[in-house]
Amino acid sequence: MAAQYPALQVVLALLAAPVCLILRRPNAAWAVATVITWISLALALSLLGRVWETGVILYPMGDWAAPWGIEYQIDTVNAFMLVIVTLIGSVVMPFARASVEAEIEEERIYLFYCMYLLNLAGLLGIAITGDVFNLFVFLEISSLSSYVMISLGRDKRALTAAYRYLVIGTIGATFYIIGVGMMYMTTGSLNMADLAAILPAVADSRTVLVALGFLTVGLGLKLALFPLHLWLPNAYAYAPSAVTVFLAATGTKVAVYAFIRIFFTVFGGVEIFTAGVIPQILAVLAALAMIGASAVAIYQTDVKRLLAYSSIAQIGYMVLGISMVTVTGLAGTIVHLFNHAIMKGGLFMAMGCILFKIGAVQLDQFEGLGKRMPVTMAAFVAGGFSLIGVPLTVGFVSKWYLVQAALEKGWWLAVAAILASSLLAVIYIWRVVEVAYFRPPPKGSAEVSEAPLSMLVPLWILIGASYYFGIDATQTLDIAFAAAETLFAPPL
Amino acid sequence: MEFLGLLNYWIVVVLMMTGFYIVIAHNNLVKKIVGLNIFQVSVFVFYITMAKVKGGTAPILAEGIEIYSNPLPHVLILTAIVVGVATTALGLALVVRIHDAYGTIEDDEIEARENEL
Amino acid sequence: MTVELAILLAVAVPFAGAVLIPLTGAKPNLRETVTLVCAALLFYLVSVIYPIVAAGGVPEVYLFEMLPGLSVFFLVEPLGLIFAGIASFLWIATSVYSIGYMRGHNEENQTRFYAYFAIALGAAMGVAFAGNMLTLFIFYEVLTLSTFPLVAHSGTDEAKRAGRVYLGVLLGTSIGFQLLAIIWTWSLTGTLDFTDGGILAGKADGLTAGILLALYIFGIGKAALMPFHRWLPAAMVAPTPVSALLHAVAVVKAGVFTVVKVVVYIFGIDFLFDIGVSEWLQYMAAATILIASLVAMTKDNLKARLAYSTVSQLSYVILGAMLVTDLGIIGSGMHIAMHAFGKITLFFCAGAFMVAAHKTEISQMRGIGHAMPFTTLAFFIGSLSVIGLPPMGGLWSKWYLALGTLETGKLWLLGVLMVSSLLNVAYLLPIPFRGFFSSPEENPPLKSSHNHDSEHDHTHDQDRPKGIKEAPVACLIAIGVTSAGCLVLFFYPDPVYDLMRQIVAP
Amino acid sequence: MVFMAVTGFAVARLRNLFGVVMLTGLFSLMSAVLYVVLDAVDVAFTEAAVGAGIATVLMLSTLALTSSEERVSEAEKPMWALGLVVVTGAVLIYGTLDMAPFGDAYAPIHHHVVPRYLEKSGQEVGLPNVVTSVLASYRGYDTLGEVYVIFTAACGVLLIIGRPKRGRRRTLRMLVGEMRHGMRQNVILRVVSKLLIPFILVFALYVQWHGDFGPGGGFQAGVIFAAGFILYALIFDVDTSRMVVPSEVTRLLLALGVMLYAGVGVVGLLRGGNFLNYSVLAQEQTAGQHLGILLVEFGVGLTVAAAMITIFFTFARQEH
Repeated sequence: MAAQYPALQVVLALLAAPVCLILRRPNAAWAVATVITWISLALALSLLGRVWETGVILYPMGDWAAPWGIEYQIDTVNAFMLVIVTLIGSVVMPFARASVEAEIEEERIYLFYCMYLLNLAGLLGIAITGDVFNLFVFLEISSLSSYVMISLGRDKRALTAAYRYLVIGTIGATFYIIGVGMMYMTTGSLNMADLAAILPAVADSRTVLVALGFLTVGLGLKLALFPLHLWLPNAYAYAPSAVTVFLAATGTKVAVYAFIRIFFTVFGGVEIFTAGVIPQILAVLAALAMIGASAVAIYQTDVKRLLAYSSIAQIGYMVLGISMVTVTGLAGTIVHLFNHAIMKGGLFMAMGCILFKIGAVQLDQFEGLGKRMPVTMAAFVAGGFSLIGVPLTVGFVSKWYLVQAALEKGWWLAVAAILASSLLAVIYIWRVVEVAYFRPPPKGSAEVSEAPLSMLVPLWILIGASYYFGIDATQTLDIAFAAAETLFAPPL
Repeated sequence: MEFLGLLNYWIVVVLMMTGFYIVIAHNNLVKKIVGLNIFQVSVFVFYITMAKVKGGTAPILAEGIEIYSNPLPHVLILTAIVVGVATTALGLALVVRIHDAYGTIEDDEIEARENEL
Repeated sequence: MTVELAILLAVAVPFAGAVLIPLTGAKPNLRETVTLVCAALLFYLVSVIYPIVAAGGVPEVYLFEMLPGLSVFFLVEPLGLIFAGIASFLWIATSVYSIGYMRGHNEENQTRFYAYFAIALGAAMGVAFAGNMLTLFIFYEVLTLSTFPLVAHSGTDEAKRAGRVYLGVLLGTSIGFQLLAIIWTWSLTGTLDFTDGGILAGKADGLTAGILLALYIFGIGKAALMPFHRWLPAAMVAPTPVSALLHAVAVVKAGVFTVVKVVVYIFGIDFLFDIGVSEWLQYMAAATILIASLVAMTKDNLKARLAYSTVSQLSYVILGAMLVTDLGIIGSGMHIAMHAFGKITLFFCAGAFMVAAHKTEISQMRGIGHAMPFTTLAFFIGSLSVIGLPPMGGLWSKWYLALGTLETGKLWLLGVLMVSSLLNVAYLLPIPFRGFFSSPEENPPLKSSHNHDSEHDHTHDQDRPKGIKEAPVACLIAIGVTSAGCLVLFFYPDPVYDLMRQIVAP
Repeated sequence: MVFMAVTGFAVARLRNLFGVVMLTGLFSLMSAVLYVVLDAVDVAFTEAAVGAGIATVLMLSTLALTSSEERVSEAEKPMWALGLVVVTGAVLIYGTLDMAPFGDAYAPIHHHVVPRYLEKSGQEVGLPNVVTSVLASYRGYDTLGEVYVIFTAACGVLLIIGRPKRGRRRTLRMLVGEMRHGMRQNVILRVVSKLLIPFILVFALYVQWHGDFGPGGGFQAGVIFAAGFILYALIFDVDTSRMVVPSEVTRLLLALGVMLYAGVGVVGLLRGGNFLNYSVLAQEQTAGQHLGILLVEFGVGLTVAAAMITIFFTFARQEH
């Protein structure tokens, strides 16, 4: 049965989605979604363990060997991604129950969980597949369900945010498809490993170059690479809390993964990526994202939006690591995928708790929150430290390796950008801290108590994890370095 | 001669860009969706065009026929068409809700109203 | 008790205290007992470690591996022990003082104050015992963050602004420069362990080492080398025990301690001397010494004057370290200790003036010696020690620093030390002199003061001109202990000297 | 193709959204014709039904619910957009320069993977229609994903506009409504369509089962089936047609369809093959493949039909 885990990883969530549709009961749907997510986490962990011991797992769908059929190719990189996605999902689900009940009408909740399961399956499908077109199909499943989930926010701006995301996301997907078409045209294949083997022979083709460009822009739109990030702030700010937590922690991460996969596995043997101008462009955009988005974050009055801009900056870190094209840089990116997922997940969960109790996350509503919701605000401050990159947090670990990678390359401006962005993070986190702790609660405000335990416990699990993996980062870093080395290894 | 061989692709590119232009330049939300549609259909045409083999027939196996056109892009595009209509349906559903909430489907008017919030 | 356990407990006890204090927050007496017990216990633990290190031992405690190949561990060497000894001893004094001050001043949020104070002490212990640069950096940042709530304690706009400057400068320098220097060192050498003779020798060329040194020295914002000194004067809005913590017990001491540590164990004295990149930093330190002294003279607010005095004194330590000679290093290490006792006495006195007489401006303190003779005398003793006059401990550190400058043959640096000492005399001694030898009636009418407290109590003064009494007993005990410390260190500086001797001549 | 370009430009210029939608339908239809010319009969079939049919109807319903005229904005012509489009186009043209000429049988695209499909699928899968073989078997997993995409869309539409707000009064500028009104009056139309609809449904079933041999399959069938219902609803009445297929039933079918597809995959898995391996479903490989494809295609048809009907009725119900 263990041999079938790769298939079950995605199919369980796929099968559970229609079950939710049939059940039509909010609690039952929630239970199904939760159990499936937990099983998926177990599967992902066991896959990671197997990959760690025995190397790449190949799983041809329908027993049609690649490149004729669609094949899963699971190495350390995607096994780690699967763990990240399912882990976040597993923590979000208990949190979601109360939060979703508060924010979405009861008769729509079962459909919401159906959407969540589809989204989960889509993200897992992207992470696990070894076929560029199959990646597109699952990208669409996850994207469509994201649009829907975002549009469910209580604020009416959620609707326009979802619409804009839909338009931009579809443009991105279409660009991606154009790129895939051109690659297929010149190679006759859609399988990643197969493409990697054939592409060097046709590398001087202008078609391949343009294909790479379109893939870059297409995925860049999905992962909100500056300046293609315009959809993200509103989408994160106005989506329901649980959705923001899940998407912020996993959605863009999986897009970053796809980016890495295309560049390093598919185009790994081709000089046009490693020697071309694309890394430099990416590095500049990443640096702009880190500085620009952090600076914009400082001026936000909506704290969820503030965190959304911070996400754009953090994506800058990841792209910076990619653009270095070194093992250390890539390891920094991969470990930051994980680290940022847990810390940003935690921070958005804190927002969810505050929304649950206060009903808004405008900065002036934070007055006196340090006293009124001490547990939640303490979590926010602890997560904020991680965002700044204070030692003993995961943020510190990521930054350490990214700076080290930049030093190895001699990229002084990149070093400066990383450090400057951390300092900007101090400012935007501290604005919130000051309001919450050093201003008295507004007069006449109702006594506010803490959020329910079902929300606080997941919140603290993520915050705790962001310290646990910051204090002992050896496990995550071992995996990240192994993954980075896999990506630089010659294709199978 | 070679350029003639590429002419088909060039027309496809013009089609794609027409759709792309409609998406990004127009204010009307429905028209943006229309633009997306045209953009996507053009990409489909691009795929089908590359699948064609001169002198070939539709890829349905039959006695006596040697040359078939490439079936794989056809399969991919069947998938993509469905993805396209799914996106359209969702986009339009959102437009309906946006109209309810804002009373308009012109992007700049919506933006003006959002800024008032 | 094994020495390893003592080291671990020394770091753990203050943190445990920080947990217990909020739990006992409802009962102030119990809460303060917890603080005092922790402080005493901590000092006892350090005294357990002392004989082993004094005998040449270098006990190590391994904690955990944080990044692959990079662990967090403790290692107690003589310099760290000096720092730990000072900090733990002065915690006792400060705790006693705080009880009198915080109650006398009716401060709010006292539980928070004691809790974060304890965390800061734990962090200071971590800095003192850090076995490598990573461990040191971790506790350095914990120290920064845990002292922020103390600096911004009162929550007024001014306190918040001070807190922002404090955090901005300290985090800015440590993240912007120090962290970069650490990661750079790591990628050059593959280790961050504090090693005799340094780790950079042979791994970095002169230019790289020069840039690295600058990144370290300016990155250690707690050492307050100009132009990154602004946080220290800004932070004087905090309650006086916090000032004591900042200026004497932990914070700035952690800064200059780190500087010496980096010079000795990361660069290595010989290596740094050979490449000669520290010279321009001598100029920077000298400039800071003089400029800060001059600024101090212009300040009428007593705490502000003391703050600039600290900025100046810290650069003595930096100067000593930048001389990279044996005697310079010894002078630096001793100055950390001597200045701590002198400056804490001065701040305690300043706080006592404020609590008892509600006076913050120097111009208001004529004749204060009549009402508060004990405090004013202590202030005099502290001043002598900071200036470096016998019979106070401050003499010795200045003595070795001066010898250090002679060792390098730079007579003009000796001149700087001399001029600075004269400036010290000029800005410190008039305060106790006027306190004793002028009469209160000579005080000019209060106009420059914007301090609400002093305004209020000025009218008070006129009702009852002789109504000023000495500060609360707890304050006086603390003042007595620290000023006695200044004296004792003059007659008995050997423990500090011997430990420093071990560092330069192992 | 040139006609298509002209249509495209017309869409860009035209302000009346009703006309725009009609032209888009036309555009799809023309592309379908083009597909036939280019030997892609299956794709043509689908594009005609989906692009020209369903998508157009959905757009018209949206227009009925919102507004049918694009406001002429006084704002300056977005030059940046034009610039961006020109640059993107130029890059694409640059990319085409190294492409194999149109129809070149020696192009790499026709030589790496595809020959096996053409040469061996006869023995391996046993169906004449290679498109169906690739779709349902070789790349069956993509198709599963695609069914899930449409499933997602249907659920999404239900979530977004599935629950019309009560007590809402609005002026009905109902294009579709008027059209329907006109058609309802037209006896001939009613009679003809009443006769026609059964045939459409039967034709859909034919397309469903015939997909293995000629053009057709689950998608096309599902769409045509749905189109039959939608036609019925347009000509008669949404509520009556809703009674014929209640929402609970479509919802159930929607779920059952995808579960059937995924379930077949799981059965393959349980019988010792990998997921979606149909060969293990029966003693003989081709028989197994045949059975698997039949079931899977049925799942596709079920889901697509149910999804289309769900989406349409959700839109249609908005008017009330």
